[in-house]
Amino acid sequence: MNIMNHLPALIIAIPLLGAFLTPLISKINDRLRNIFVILIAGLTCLLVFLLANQVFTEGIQTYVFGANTKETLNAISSGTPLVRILFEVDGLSAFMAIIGCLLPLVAVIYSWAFMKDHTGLDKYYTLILLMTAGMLGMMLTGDMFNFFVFLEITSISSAALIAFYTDKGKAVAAGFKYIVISSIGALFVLLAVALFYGQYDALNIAVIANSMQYSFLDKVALVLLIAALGMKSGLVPMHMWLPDAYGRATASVTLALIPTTLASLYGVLRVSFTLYGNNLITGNPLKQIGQIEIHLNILLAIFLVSLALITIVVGVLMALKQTDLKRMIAYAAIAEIGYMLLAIGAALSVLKTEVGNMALKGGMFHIMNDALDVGLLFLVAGAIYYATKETSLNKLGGLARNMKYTTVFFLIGLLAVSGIPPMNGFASKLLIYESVYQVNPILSIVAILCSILMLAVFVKVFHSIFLGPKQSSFEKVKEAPKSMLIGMAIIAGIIIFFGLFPQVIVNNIVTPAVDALSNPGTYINAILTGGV
Amino acid sequence: MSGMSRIVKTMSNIIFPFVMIFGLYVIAHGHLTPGGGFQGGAVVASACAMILVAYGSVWTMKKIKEKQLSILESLGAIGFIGLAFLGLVFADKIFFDNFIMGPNGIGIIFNKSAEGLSNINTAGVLPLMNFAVGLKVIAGLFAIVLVMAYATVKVKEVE
Amino acid sequence: MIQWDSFLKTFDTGSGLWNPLVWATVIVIALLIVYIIRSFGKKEYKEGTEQTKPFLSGNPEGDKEKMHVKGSNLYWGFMESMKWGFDQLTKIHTGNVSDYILWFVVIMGILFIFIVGVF
Amino acid sequence: MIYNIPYFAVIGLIIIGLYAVLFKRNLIKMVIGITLIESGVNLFLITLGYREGSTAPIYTLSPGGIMSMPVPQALTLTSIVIGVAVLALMLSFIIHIYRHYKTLDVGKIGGDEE
Repeated sequence: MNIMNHLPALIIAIPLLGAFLTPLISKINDRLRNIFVILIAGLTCLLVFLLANQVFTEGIQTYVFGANTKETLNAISSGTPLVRILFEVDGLSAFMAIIGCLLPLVAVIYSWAFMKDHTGLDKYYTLILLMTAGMLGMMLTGDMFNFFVFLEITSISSAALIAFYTDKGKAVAAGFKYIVISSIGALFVLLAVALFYGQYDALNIAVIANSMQYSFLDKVALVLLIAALGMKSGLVPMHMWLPDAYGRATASVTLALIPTTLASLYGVLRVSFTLYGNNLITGNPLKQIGQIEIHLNILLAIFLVSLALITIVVGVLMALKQTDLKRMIAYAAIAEIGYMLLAIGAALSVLKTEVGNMALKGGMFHIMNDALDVGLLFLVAGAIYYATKETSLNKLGGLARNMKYTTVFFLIGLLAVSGIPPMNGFASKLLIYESVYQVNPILSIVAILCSILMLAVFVKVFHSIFLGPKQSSFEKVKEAPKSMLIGMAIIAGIIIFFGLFPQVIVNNIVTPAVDALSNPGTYINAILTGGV
Repeated sequence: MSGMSRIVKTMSNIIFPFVMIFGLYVIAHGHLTPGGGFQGGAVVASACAMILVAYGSVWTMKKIKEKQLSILESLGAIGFIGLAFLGLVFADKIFFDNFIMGPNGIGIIFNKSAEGLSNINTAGVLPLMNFAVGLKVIAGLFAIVLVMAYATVKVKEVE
Repeated sequence: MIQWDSFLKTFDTGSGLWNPLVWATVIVIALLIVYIIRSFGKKEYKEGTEQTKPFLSGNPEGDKEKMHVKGSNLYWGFMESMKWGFDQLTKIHTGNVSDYILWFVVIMGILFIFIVGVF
Repeated sequence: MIYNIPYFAVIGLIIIGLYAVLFKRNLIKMVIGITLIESGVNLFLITLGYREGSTAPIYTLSPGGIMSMPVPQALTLTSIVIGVAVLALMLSFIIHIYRHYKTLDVGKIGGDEE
């Protein structure tokens, strides 16, 4: 058995096996369980890195469950309607999977000290590993129905994790809201999948994309998919679940929730760029007004860019208003999602040009940077909560005197999230501003203004929490424990590394993802002619 | 929830084994007839739920703990994933492979190829996976019902 | 694999370029200059004397805790002048799940008219 | 026309479900609404699974002819299993919510203010 041939399956299987073994190991010893969970998460990370390396050097990887991959691909290319669970990993999936494995690893390291005093930790770790498996599955799968299943696995486990503090009514209410919106969203995704199956007798993304007719039912399916996945990725005005969920979950859970939101964003990208990729610009124009031909990509671009602008503005303004630290960071996270969609929407309107590629690079790079920056800020918020049992900005103050390392980490996160050089946030935002400016200057101006507001938001937080005279109520506050500091240090290190060497990251990790987005043909051909 | 009247208890005592056997039948014949691990498991779990309703959750909680059920549930899941992993080791070396059947299969007792089509042992790894899923569903569903019934008792006591 | 010399390359943004390493060096040099200027400061500064106390036009200094500007006091003027907008925004965020789903249905309706109806 | 009746039922179920989620204030009724949407989608999947003149692929000794492919049934089953998990989770949340807030009114739980 050569392990390199089975990477896509093992990435899902190992966290799943770990998740079900955790309750049993928990019976033996708590310490052993913590080590075991960290090992499982680390192993998953290692496998994802190996797979990503394979994808970036050798191209698209496919894996069929329970049957010979080559025979199955031959059967598909000869037109046999085959229904098998099929994983297809291209540059985009590998890029997202790197985010999706890294943050849960940090989350479990961070949880060691952070969750030490809680009961029911066996279930907590089981759910975190299940969530990891679910979101990695969403990112790697090549099958629409399978995508729905993993979406539901992720939603259920994350809803249970959000409501982990069952002694607090707010947390349970946030969990309930999250499960309601995710189950309704997922049901509409399932409806779209059923529409595809009824028309094309296929569930495979590549096969559906190849035979896409853009009929009436396909339009309905597009509407359902974009709306449902857009809601799950936190687009304004469907974002309101996000501050509830992010703000009321524990910090380690919030860190692991960020990639699940991004996995839904991945769904939006996969649907609009690959599933409908053949209709974006090459297909027949939908309507002709005078000389101008209107294609699907213009429609999607208008929709995404207008929602992205609203998202940025509302996110930043609401963040400015909040008095609760975690809710504030959650609104900032919404604004960051707006930046990604702004770049991606602008790229859709000028697809396959130099500017479009640059905008896509900026958007994709920003996905990774946002996950890291916002994640670091949430971890710092968790550390502050751990030390003071307080998240309200009106009560905190003068903590820099007691929590030196935490202050430094917060400063790094602050600079990164508001796009100050030389942090990673600046690199991706620079790409976004420059490319979006060439599409439409107004978009870029709004983006820059909101970025300044974002800096103002976090300067306010920094001032009110860390600066100022020593408060008598926080006299005995101690620095966060080691495992939490290690968790924060890992992310801060990656942020600084990305900030200092952005070109390396863009060339080696982001560019394959952008290539995968702008050439849907390679994804389709890997399945349809893959066996030959 | 306290127990119900003697009539209900007696009737559920009589019906319980039949429902149980029907559920186990559905699990065991999952690869031959409509049904399978989940459906059979749901039938068995509903038999357990019937006992729960008849005797009350406090009594049932004394007989079987939710922790034991969750261990059973993990065992079922591990069995399922473990069978999938065994596919990597034997025969064609593919994850989720039916490693008992087929030309390269290791052919133990479950591989008696189709003499009389409706024998249980004709589908290799499928019945085994059905057993694992069945175990998980029985334990999982019963645990859900049990814990919920028990939780509502507590709510009433608080008031 | 990644080449080592690619780490030193300048970040290319299509129509411009940016080198974070140069920036980092500039920041470090600027910090050094600040430190040097700071070391020129007056040496006769003593802690715990009248010199360290803030001068508030002769008024007595208040309690330290009450002097700290808390989170919601910052940008008070901005928030007050933009009150109409913030009020509208706050009104939308009801915290009610039904409203969340209502927005979802509304957006789905707009998209439906946009994609299926018009084009 | 007669073949279209299941599709009307699907649309009706989804709309009734959405109505319950949007306009009912009781949490339990909202959960019922979600279950109704789910049944609608499941019914749609099942309806897709039958092609005219085919037999169900469950007989050991089939009469021959066309057999309909059992994929939609498998999909529906998976969706039902997921639905059970979601339903159980939502109901247990409701139990907890009732313990804390002593109400099932959706407008009175988890507002924006701390």
